[in-house]
Amino acid sequence: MLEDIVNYYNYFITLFLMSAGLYIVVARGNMVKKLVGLGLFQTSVYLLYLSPGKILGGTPPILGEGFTVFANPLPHVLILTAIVVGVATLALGLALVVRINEAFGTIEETEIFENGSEVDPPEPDNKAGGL
Amino acid sequence: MRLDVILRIITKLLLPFMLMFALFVHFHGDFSPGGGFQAGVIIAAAVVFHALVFGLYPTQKIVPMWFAELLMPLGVAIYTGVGFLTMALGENFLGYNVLYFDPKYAQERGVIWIEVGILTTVSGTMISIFYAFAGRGRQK
Amino acid sequence: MAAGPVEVGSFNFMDQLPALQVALPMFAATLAAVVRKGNIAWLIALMTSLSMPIIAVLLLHQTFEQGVISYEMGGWEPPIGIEYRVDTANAYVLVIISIIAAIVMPYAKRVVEADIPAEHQSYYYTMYLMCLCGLLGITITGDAFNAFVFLEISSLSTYAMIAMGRDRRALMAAYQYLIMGTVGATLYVIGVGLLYAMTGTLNFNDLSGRIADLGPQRPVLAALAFITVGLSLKIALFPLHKWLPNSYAYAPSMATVFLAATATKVAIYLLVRVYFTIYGPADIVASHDVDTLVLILSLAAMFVASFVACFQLNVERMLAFSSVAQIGYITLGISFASQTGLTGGLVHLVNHAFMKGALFMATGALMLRAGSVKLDDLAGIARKMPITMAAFVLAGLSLIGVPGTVGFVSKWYLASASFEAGQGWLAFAIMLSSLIAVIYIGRVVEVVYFREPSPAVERITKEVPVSMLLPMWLMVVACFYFGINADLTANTAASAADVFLSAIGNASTGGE
Amino acid sequence: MSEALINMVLLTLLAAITIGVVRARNLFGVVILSGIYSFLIASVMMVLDAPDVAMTEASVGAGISTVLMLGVLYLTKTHESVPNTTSYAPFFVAAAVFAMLVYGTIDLPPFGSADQPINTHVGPDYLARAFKETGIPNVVTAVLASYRGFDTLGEAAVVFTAGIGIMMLLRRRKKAGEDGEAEK
Repeated sequence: MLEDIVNYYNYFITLFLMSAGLYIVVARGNMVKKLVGLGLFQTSVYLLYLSPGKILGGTPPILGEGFTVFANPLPHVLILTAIVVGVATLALGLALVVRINEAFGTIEETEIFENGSEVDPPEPDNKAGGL
Repeated sequence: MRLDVILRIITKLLLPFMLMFALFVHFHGDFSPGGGFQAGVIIAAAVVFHALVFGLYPTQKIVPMWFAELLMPLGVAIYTGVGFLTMALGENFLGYNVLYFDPKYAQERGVIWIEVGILTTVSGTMISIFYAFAGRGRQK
Repeated sequence: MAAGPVEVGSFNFMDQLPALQVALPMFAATLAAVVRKGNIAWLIALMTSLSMPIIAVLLLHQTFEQGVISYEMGGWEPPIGIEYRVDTANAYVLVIISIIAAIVMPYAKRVVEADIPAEHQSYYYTMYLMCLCGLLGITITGDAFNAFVFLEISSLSTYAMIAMGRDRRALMAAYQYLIMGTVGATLYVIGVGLLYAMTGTLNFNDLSGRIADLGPQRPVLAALAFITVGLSLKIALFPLHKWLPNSYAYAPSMATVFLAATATKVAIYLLVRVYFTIYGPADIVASHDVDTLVLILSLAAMFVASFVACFQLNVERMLAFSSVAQIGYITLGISFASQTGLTGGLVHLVNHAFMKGALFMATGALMLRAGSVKLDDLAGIARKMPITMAAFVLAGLSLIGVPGTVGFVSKWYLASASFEAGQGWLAFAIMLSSLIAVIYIGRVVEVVYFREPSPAVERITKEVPVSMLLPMWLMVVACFYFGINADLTANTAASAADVFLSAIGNASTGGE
Repeated sequence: MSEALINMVLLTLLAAITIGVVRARNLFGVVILSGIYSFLIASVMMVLDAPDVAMTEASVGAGISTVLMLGVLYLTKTHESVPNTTSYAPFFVAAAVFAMLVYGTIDLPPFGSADQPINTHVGPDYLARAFKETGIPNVVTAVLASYRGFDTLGEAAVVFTAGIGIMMLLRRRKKAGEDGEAEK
């Protein structure tokens, strides 16, 4: 039992993070919060890839004298790419949020949809959000 | 922002070391963790740091917007350029082995150049993004 | 070529085609980003787009001559390195995308000038080229993770292109697409990650063999579920299509034309590749009723989305819902997993690209002259823009599936496949949903031809320029040419279907 | 065993932070928590013997992302409004995905073992070949830049695409001083 927990704890937490991230994305209407949730969702995937590559008692895959057991380098490479993709998406999303805030005066999805998306809305007022 | 002499001096002292660290991370990436991407981020961080202490416009005097924007395509162009070069020399796309008569050194040569490409694109993009967000202003 | 001392050889154009197909648009994009002049950027994009079909057709020809082409990126043999694997199936999709790109580019100049501020035009063409590069990259690659990277390249550029729409709702459309698209891509990566953890490889071909050895273990099945849902978000398969109507309706005209004709097709291709090439040998898709699920969703898409299309006030939104319905036809054909069905689905990929391309080009022209594509604002516009509206009507007939058009060819294959599968009622369903298309196309025709023009429409003085009419009519002519003489498209689609079906395991006969 | 223990402690902290992120309504707090989350996950990556990834995650996740999000909060607002209606649909979506994931991962090979497929098929080939063929002792760099160099080109292209997209969305050319050429 204890061994099972140790063996699958990584995956279990990964799954929890994934679901939590997805929950934020689906449930929350605030656009910045949604992007944070999306970040959580993407970040949890990194663990899914990295966990199987780890060998207990191993070292990072940098060859050198005296080491024989190395972690698998391929997941690291894939996740490096995934991190970059993640931050690129986040940055683009945030840029969109800034523009949406300027155009609609809010970053809450519900407030935008209450105005109705089929009716042509009035000119935007660029009120600065309160701190 | 008037009385922060210490901050300004320390920033000026720190910046060269930041840039040097970036170069270390870049060129030592073959032997230790790091590489073009991380170095690019550090360079961008140095510029952002400068902008935070001295203000956006003084920084843009040193690293102008158009320059940062130019770096973005330049890096990808360097990277694909290496690919086209190896292609022209008879290997497949990004097959570095033809860059030198000894494949081992040829590989290192190719890796260095594409890492330069990544560094260029990443630092250019990060600086541009920072400028774009910072230049937006709270009110229209 | 593995590692080892390599002699400096010479450049062989024919061998390097797969890499050029993707690397050229990427390099062109960097050039377009540097020049900062809209006209020059357009010229670069045009040249690149015109060269793409040449490469794609040469590749298709090569696959006919010598079978599968394996191109080793960086000279590393798969699965150590990334492999570009071109067979008739993906060469066929490459040809579709690049031909559409080549037709769209001449059209693009005028609409981009109207839609995009001058200082952003060069960057806009950069985004277009990156999108093209991403779509081609997904299609040509033989590596599951590489496909994800290029999926993100095409997605990010798509979000940026959509957000540049004149209407501020374009921003919201882009944001929602960004959220749903990223969730979709991440689900795909989760699926690939599970497969990777089970097999240790990312190469499609290698995966296929190793999954056949593993059989239907639970992580493999879960991976199938994640990849299906993730790619369905990208495909806009009903009911995951929520991002599509707004994105198409509010995006700049050029983006709408290009994306409607290509983007979802590539995601469909990737899904088919996963179903048949990766999961085919293990015969997991059919034995776990995934095909039945796809069939039900396709039917739902065909009816619900067509029905919703009838109530749209905005013509572009209407066509977008129609796209969701048409995607249903394609996935319906795929769900049969039979020679005829898959041919029908694949031939509808190209047919739908031509007719939707023509229709959206026509609405783009309306947008340029009338400034709106709301049905009420278009009353009587056929009197002012007869050539554009004629193209719209003819492409609309093709959408309905009138005999002699490409729409009919697709539906003929799909109906035959339903009879072959012993489910004749599906043929009836296909016909019924085509009748709904008559309603929504008919509504537009009624308004633009038979109503009195409004004062705003009266002010329109001339047709759109020839540079826009010519590509539009080229698409329309294609709709009819390949409708009457379907040999070229249907035979190629049939060979592509053969490629996919040849991977299916002989453990059972698969499908229904 | 101590490795596994540190790993588990860090992961538990990670889960706790995540609950905080889900519950917090103050966006400033959310952003700071997500920064902490990134640092924690970078630590987990260190334990998982992935220093390259940890370094990148720390600089990107805790650095760039946090700075950008704080910048956006400055430009917009810092508090999330509470919805009037509560819906259970999102919860079911998340629960369904969780169930599917549990189903999918429960048969995965156990953590840390050397004999699972990914440590026997392609991965060890890189470890065996990289230094011989490329002369680069950091195998991650060798794979990143050479064996899978094309993915990295794609990665650079993603950064480039996002950068150009953001420029298109946010840049104002007209403003004096923003553009070196336009000055004066």
